Amino acid sequence: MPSFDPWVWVSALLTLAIFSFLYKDNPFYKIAEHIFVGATNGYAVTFYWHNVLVPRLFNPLFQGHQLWYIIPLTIGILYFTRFIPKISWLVRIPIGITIGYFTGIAIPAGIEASIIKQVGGTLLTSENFARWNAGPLGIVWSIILFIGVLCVVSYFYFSKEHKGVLKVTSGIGIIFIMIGFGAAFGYTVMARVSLLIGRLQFLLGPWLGIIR
Amino acid sequence: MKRTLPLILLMIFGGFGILPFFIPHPKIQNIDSFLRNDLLLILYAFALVLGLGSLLHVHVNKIKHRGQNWQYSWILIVTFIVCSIIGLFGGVSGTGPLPTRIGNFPFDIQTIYLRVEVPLGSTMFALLAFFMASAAYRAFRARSTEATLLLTAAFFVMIGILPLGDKISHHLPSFAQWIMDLPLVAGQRGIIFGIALGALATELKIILGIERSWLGGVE
Amino acid sequence: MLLNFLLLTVGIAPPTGVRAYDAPDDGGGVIIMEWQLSSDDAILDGYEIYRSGNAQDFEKVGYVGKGTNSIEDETEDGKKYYYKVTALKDTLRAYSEISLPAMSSAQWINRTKLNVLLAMLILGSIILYFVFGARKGKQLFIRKIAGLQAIDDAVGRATEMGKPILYTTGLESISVISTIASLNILGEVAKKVASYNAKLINPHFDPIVYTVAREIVKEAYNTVGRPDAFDEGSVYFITDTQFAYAAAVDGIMVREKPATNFLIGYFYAESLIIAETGASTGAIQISGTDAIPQLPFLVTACDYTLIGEELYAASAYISREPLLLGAIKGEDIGKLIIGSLLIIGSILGLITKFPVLNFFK
Amino acid sequence: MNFIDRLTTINRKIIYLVLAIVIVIPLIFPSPQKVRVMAPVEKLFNAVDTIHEDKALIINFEYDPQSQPEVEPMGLAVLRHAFKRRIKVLVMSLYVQPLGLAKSALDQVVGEINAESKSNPDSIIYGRDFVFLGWQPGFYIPILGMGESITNVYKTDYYGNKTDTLTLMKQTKNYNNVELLVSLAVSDIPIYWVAYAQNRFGLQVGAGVTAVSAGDFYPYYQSGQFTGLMVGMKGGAEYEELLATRLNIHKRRKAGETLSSITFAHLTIILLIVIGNVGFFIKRRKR
Repeated sequence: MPSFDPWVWVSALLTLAIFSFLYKDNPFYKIAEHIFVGATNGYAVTFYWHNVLVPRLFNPLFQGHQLWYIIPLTIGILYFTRFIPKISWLVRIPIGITIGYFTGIAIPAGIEASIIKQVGGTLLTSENFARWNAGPLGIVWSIILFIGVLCVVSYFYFSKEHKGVLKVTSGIGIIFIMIGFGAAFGYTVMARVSLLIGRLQFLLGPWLGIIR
Repeated sequence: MKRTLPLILLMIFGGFGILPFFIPHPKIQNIDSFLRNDLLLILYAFALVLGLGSLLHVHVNKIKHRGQNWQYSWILIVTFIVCSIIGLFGGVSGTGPLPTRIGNFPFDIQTIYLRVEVPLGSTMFALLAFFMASAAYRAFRARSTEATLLLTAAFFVMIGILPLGDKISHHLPSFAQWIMDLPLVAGQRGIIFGIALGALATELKIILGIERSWLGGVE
Repeated sequence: MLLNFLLLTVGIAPPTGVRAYDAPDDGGGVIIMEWQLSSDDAILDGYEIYRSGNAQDFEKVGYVGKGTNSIEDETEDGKKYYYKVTALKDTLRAYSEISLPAMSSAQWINRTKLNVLLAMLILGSIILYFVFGARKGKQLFIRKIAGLQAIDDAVGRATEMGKPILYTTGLESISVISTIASLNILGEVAKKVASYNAKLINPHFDPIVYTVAREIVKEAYNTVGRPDAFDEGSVYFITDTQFAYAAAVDGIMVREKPATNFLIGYFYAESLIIAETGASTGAIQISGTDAIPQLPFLVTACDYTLIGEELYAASAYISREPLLLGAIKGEDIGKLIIGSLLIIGSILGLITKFPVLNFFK
Repeated sequence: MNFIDRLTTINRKIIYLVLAIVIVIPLIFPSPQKVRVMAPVEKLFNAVDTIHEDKALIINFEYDPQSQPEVEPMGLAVLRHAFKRRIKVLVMSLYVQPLGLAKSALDQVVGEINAESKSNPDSIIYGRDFVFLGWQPGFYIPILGMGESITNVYKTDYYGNKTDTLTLMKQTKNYNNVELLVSLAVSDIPIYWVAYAQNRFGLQVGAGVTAVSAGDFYPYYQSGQFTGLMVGMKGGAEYEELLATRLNIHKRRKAGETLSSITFAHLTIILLIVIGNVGFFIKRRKR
């Protein structure tokens, strides 16, 4: 029993407009795509205003009379000097502050999460053997992982020609990389297919009423 | 002055970013939370508004100069204006001054999100399943030993993670899980080390003012 | 019944070994209280924690279930606190002795993060040593990336067949590393195209990247000494929306039938659409990206793929640009350090009882 | 046009049609699939199941319309689990786009439970059992800020109420009062929770991700940085299975229903790769 809710029909028609790209790039697809960008940004503006600019800046400044909020306000306004040629260099002040702070917090965090903890997870220790909870087999898996990581790192070593030992280790390394890519490939296929199933469930279900 | 002041600010705030990781003392932590929750939060909000400005700027120019597909830019701008008005004046959950329903036909921002944005966004990516299928037939070849290894591992994972794999043999799902737990982790971890070191190099070059491309980022 | 009778007469054993100390490596305001479980722990309801400023009048500040032997108490810095713990069973209580006084305080250095500080200083100084060295003109060796040979052969093949070469720099802006690397390689390809008098097609997604690419290709024709042969139409901007760009590039592949396609830069899901059409036209395809999710598809659809860092190394090899060269050499030493840490750490971890993992927690 | 030529030049539109049919048929004639639960999902389920009643669970909704079909079943499953165990839940997003989907998932699950509940204690009350914090910009600002004070980052919640007036927020000051954070994301955002929140405040992090980024997550799961991982539709189906077997929650299994379609789609794509390669190798030997 097809639905009579106008919104369901709007959603269904927009879905079909996007699917029409499969046949060829056409005006319906272009209209739907531009509606998407417009709606996305219109939705975002709502939250910039209601969640941040009003409660975090205008209220404390104008109602709460906390005058020092003038500082973040003025630095923030400097962003817009970008459109005024004569003083457009001022935009570098807010950019410099934000890039500086976020680069600063990234350095120690990246080292700990992506180097130290990853080394810790690869070391041959009894704790890591037990992590596989496969009993004595855990030792074998840990050793294979250990060798695999070393070989993959050697593949991305650029200061020496891939000859002799380095040729062997990078040869093993590329095998691990390719098996890893294969696994990622398999999961990505599942991901793409799941998204299509989700849309067909909508068209068959809420729109046409063929399935529950 | 035009270059040194921003670079000095960058280095100072870079330091403010690194220190709280190592120094738990409240004197540093309080400065850090002030910077984050008051100064940077508002700067971020302005940057978001600026991003919006440049998007509209591009499309307005497209219309003015009759750029390619300029007619569709009108649709983008009109949709943006309508949605912003509904959102700004209708309120986050349709409780603002602007009425957001006619009879029992709601058009508050959440309904527009669920009925317009969600179908468009998810269908855009659902297309990829079709392109995946045709690429599988026309492009994915076992053209080299690496590609053959890749497709074989993909085959075992694609079957292993499904209930079908479990039916074929109980070892298949655990073999697929083993591929994820071991060779994938070894391959990815090696790549992660490279990316982490590369990121560290880039971040150090930025913070110490060696890499200055962001300064030139002004049209 | 018998159990309760016994309890009433004999009573329950109190917790022992009460110890209170300032929580380490924190911003202050926390005292940690520890004790040995009462020997009757199994039948207890739990433990009550009492605190006092002068070891006389105590007030209850906490309660934990049985089997727990520590608690974190929020306190004022600089004030002395005495603690005691009681084992609790219905109305029966057994008090422990009073702990020595403790005072919470803030620390200026978090010792659990010293390993991160050490790593940051070592890796940082190595990378900077090579970057500054490279800027002072120090000769740094990088091996020729196998992919570069594949690029030369592919350009040669296209010129033999008199067919055009398609080059796309991906979907990211000028500030992204892989876009800059792609532009470096574009310069190299453009030099070969200019010298062999082949035809280059270079469609763009980002207007700023387009302007930079046009200068690079024009410059390539100058360096080869044929400034007049530069064709304005070979480098152009198409669109800045993802799928429209993919559809447009597919159209060029089918119409112009390029013999070689270069897909080098940062890509998203549309790389699949472009690589598929390229493969179906029978062109030789060379890709290079650090967009990990796209690599599996590009490896199977293209004849050669530069994987992640190989792209950075190829662009450094070509451009000899000090900042790039110095960074890659510094990162190589970083990889040596990580490799040796893994080997030495594992040996220590296996042979001795040295708690190696604590350094990597 | 002998068989080989026809084999190697199937029109693209036909392939699209075949894929669509292969997916639609199992949707119209569903056949329930037995789901085998693997370790990463079970670990996440146990982590959520063992949350003490004085601690809260933060669910970070970070999937957007593009990945809604794949990750939403996980969100619904974790919400049903938490509310069934009376675990206190805080919901937030680091970007604006996921907010609408977080709200619709919350409305659905809370509506389901309150429709069946008779008395006040066993229904889900806003402000007591869960709070929808909404969104604040700056990405790292909420991730780090919630380590010191959640109400300082989210001064107002999604609906505009002042957060420090809500009872649940009075007892949930920062990560010390949070036992687990589950990040349901489309990209590698959960890794930022590990790199910034876990490293600095010791927060326990679990993740539910699209299958596209599965490769990025297993190294962080294997090293113990993630206490559990759901990947793609299969991960959602496994969690739904645990909800049914462990807590006999029998709601519509959105993820489980798609498994037979996914199976046929995978078989089709494998077949297409095989056919493509057979044609490719025969042609190459001829040349």
